[in-house]
Amino acid sequence: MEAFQQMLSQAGWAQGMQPWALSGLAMLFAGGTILGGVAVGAMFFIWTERKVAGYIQSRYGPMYVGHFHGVLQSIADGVKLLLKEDIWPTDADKFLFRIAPLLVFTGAFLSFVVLPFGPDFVGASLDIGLFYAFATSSLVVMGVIAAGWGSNNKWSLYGAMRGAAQVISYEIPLGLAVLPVVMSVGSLNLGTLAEAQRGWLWSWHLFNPIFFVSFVIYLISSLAEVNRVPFDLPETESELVSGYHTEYTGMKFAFFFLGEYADMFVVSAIAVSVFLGGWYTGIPAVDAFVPAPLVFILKSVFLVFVQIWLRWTLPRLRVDQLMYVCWKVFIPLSLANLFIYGLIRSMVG
Amino acid sequence: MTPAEVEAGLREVFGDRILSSSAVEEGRDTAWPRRIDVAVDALEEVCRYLRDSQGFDRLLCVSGIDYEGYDESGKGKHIEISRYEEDGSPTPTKPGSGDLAVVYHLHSRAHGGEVAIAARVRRTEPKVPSVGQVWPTALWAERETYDMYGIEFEGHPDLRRILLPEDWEGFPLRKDYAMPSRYHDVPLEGAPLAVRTSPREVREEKE
Amino acid sequence: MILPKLQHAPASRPGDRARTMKSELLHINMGPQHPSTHGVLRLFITTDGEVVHSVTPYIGYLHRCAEKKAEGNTYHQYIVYTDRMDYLSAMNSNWGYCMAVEKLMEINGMGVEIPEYAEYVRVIIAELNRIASHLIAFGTYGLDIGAMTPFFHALREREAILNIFEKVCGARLMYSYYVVGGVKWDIPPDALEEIELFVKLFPDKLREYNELLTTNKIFVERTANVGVIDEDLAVAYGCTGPVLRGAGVKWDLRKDQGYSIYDRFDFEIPVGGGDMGTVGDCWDRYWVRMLEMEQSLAIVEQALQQMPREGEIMAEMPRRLKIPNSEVFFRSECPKGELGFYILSDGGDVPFRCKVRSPAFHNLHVIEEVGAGQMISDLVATVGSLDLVLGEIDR
Amino acid sequence: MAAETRGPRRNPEEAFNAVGDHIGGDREQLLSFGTDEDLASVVQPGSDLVILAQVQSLFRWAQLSSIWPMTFGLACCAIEMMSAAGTRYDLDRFGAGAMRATPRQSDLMIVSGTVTAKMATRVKRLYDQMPDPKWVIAMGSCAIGGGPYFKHGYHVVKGVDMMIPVDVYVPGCPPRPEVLLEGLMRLQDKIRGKKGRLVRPKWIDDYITRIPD
Repeated sequence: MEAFQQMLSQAGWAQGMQPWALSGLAMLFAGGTILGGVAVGAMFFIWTERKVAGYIQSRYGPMYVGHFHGVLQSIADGVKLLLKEDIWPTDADKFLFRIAPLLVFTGAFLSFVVLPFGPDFVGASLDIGLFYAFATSSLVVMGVIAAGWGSNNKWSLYGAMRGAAQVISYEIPLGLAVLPVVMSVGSLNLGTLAEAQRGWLWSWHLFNPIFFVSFVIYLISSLAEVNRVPFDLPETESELVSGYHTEYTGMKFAFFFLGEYADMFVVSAIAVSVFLGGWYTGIPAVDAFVPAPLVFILKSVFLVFVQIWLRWTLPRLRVDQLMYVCWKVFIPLSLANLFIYGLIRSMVG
Repeated sequence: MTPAEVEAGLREVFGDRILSSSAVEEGRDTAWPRRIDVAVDALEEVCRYLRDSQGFDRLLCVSGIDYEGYDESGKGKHIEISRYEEDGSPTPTKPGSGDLAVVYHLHSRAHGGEVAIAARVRRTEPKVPSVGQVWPTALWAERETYDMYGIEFEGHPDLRRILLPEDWEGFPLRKDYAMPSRYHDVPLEGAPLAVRTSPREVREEKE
Repeated sequence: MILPKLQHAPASRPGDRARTMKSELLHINMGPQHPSTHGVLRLFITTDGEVVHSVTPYIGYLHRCAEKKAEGNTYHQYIVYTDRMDYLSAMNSNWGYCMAVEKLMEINGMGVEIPEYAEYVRVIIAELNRIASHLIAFGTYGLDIGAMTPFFHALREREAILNIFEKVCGARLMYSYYVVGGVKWDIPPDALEEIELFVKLFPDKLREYNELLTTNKIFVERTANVGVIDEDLAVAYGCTGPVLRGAGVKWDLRKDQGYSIYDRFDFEIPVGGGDMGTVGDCWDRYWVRMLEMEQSLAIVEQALQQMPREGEIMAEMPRRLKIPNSEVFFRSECPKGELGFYILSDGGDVPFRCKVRSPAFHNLHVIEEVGAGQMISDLVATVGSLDLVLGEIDR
Repeated sequence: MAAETRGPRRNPEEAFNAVGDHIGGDREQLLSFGTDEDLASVVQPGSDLVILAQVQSLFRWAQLSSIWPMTFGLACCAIEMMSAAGTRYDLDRFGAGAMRATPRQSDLMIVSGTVTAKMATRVKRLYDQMPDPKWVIAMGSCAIGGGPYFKHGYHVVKGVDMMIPVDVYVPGCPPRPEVLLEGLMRLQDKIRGKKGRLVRPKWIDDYITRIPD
């Protein structure tokens, strides 16, 4: 946002404007850019998902829509979903039913504000950035619960209950996992966290043994956070038909879809800025002439690809096994990790 | 254990309640495996005896038979097996009079023997004791036989139709069954209700 | 990491929890349109949270009057309808019916001698179809557990088998290839070559499947110790095929009854041994299918070696088959279990009565017993491991 | 044009579909495309409204490019439907590979197999639950007209078009996956309103002209 404000203040036509108007305009610009980025990015991820799935399953995936490897497939899907009839079950809770997709999408969208795409490319460089991102991304589960309850469908209800239990549980290891890094850097600002990894490749947090354990816990927990296989229990297609969004049609369903993929990017981007060196390439000489956002986005896209890859390879866990992994494996492990790191720090200094 | 030994054993225990076994004439067995007809009231006891004493631990199949129109002389005259009823109700024009029968095919894992037990009942009073207590798998098989032939299995805990809808009329595998032309608002024969065509295609066809 | 064995919630009694909290069981219809019921099976389940209290299967949504059709079609014509019962292994169903009719002719002294060449063709094609059927079972089981990719890989290899079938008889799914007295067409030489190639390449693919799914930790955790059908239960409920063998019972009609020329081949009967959990759990049933594919492959390989280069494909048969009063009950080992045909003839050219003993019908019955007390996810896993084909259950 | 085809709706909130679920009446305007004649009456040559035609063709393109079928297998044909979605035939190339388990999110119902009396009401209900615009492919002889079970099939509905309107009939018992793909392309033609490029390559025309009368 600051970057926008700066750009605007230099632009000729905005010279005479009041500072509050200027900052409001910058806010609008930043919001619009992020919104557009989220939508386009999510569509791109949907297309990627179908192509990667096709590759893994020795198929082609979308080929004809848009003439080159189905590049316009997601746009066609989006326009089509926009045109679909809007149905809601007679006995549905209309308010919840309507607000649920918005909650899911908003939750994913809000987190984008703090993602540091580069030293200057950040919507809002909040000091509590990481905290904020976790907080907003758990708004998603509110949407899931609202959708499941509001649909008045038993399968949806199951999906919602599973989603609630799962996301609330996995928030804990997710938060605990990044704490050692936060302790080390001494900041919750995502930009600062990324900044701390400047330099050669081995200065990335990933290559610290303690932080590596954190990274693994974070990566797996984030899969549960965004309801991806092997933790896609809220929408298990083979058990709960489509889970919490069974009753959703058209655009409302599209919001769930976009929200899910945007969320995938958010958790990947947080992992990149906390563990994978943010916008740094790992070679100082290269950093000078490679645009920072490009590096950051490429790294995040790679992590998204990993999530897609896992989805098309792994089966899915059962509910109780999912809870077991969280409460009896990850939480003790991350606590121990945190404790050991604290111990080392206090001893070494 | 050969079927003949099984039969001999059965005759010893149940006497004349074993009605007949498949005829062995001029060295030719007309049934495979050997089929033993038993009196209806002895059926459950016979089955229990076969399971406990003869080791027939597996019930393979329960089949109903409608003997209406069965030609004992071996000519195999053609029977009209189904008709559509105009008013939609499956009432036969000429009710049949042949017997109904239930055949149980048993198998023993212990000695590998196979045998068929049959019970023949009147069409007017199709009641057979259930063997669901002997082999649990009979529960579904008997439900199917009831569904298709209307043979009532006494002592069956849950005798409902299994394949057809619960309110289906008639027993379709009886030889005098007439096919219904509709089931509630589902037409089972007739012309399509609606075919969706776009005006453009209609126009193309006209040209 | 070792995941816990599922502790089932104790069955709640109505008065039990009423004091503290008003709660009731949830009734849900699973199907007839549900992704994991493999067709149009409807399971009426009563649940307490995630735990299933009772399962009641409702079948008949695909009841296609096959037994009535038998009474209106000649012995030869009815072969077409046996295709459509177990549509995943139509060759085996064809064969079972043809052997039943041949047996019926035999006991009436009209026995036909199936040419040796035709017997080999029958065995090869039937075993290939068994592999094709098990491939679908493997793939859809992956889908039930949540892994999409194995399904597509299984379809890929299945297409290779369907290619062979297409060369042999021109059809992909409904073959009507077996006729009473032999087979309908000869195997073209290039199809034989393709079979040889398939036999050579398929073990690699099997290894790939095992890496992808069988030994996957999550898959094992989801299927081991789940849906245990032990020997007593399997026998009492008339289960056959991989369900019975998964329970540890060494019973296979190909060996124990020894029909056709199966005594000439050297093959094993795989049984469930509880490698990952209890004997008779979902994983055992699944694993038996995987092993059976190997055994089928071995049979095909041996048959290809022993097979005479050429020969008659069909015995002399009367065009209009009329069989005197007699009856037969003949079973054969199909991929799903023992497929039996009970045929009653009365001298005409149509069977007076033809009852089909479908293996999946009896295999499904056991779900009433096994399903209760499981979690919903486990119920899906158990239903999937039974490898149901609704066309055969409902006929 | 919407008002003519669908009848006036006083209160959009009070619109119901056949199974009694609410439908958003406001969106009906968007959905009712009408026919080319309707469009021609609106878009006069030289009119400023010509952009509408472009928008409409965009809508049609989107709809035909992303036909999501329902995971709905009835009988034997379902296996061929799975094969069509599978590795060799890959329905996903046409954008039609996203099989949805719930009718709410699907555009296309492939009636793949025999419809029985017991199932017919369910098929109808599923069709009613699908949101407009929706299409139906009757796959296989059984769905078209009872197929091999026509004669003694006391429990078989002789054609799914007795219950629901069918757009494309795909014959065969069962149809090969290629035929299903062809059916899908025919459906795309139908949505497009004219024969597409994929359906008839130029060499077919050349071939036809070379055939002597």
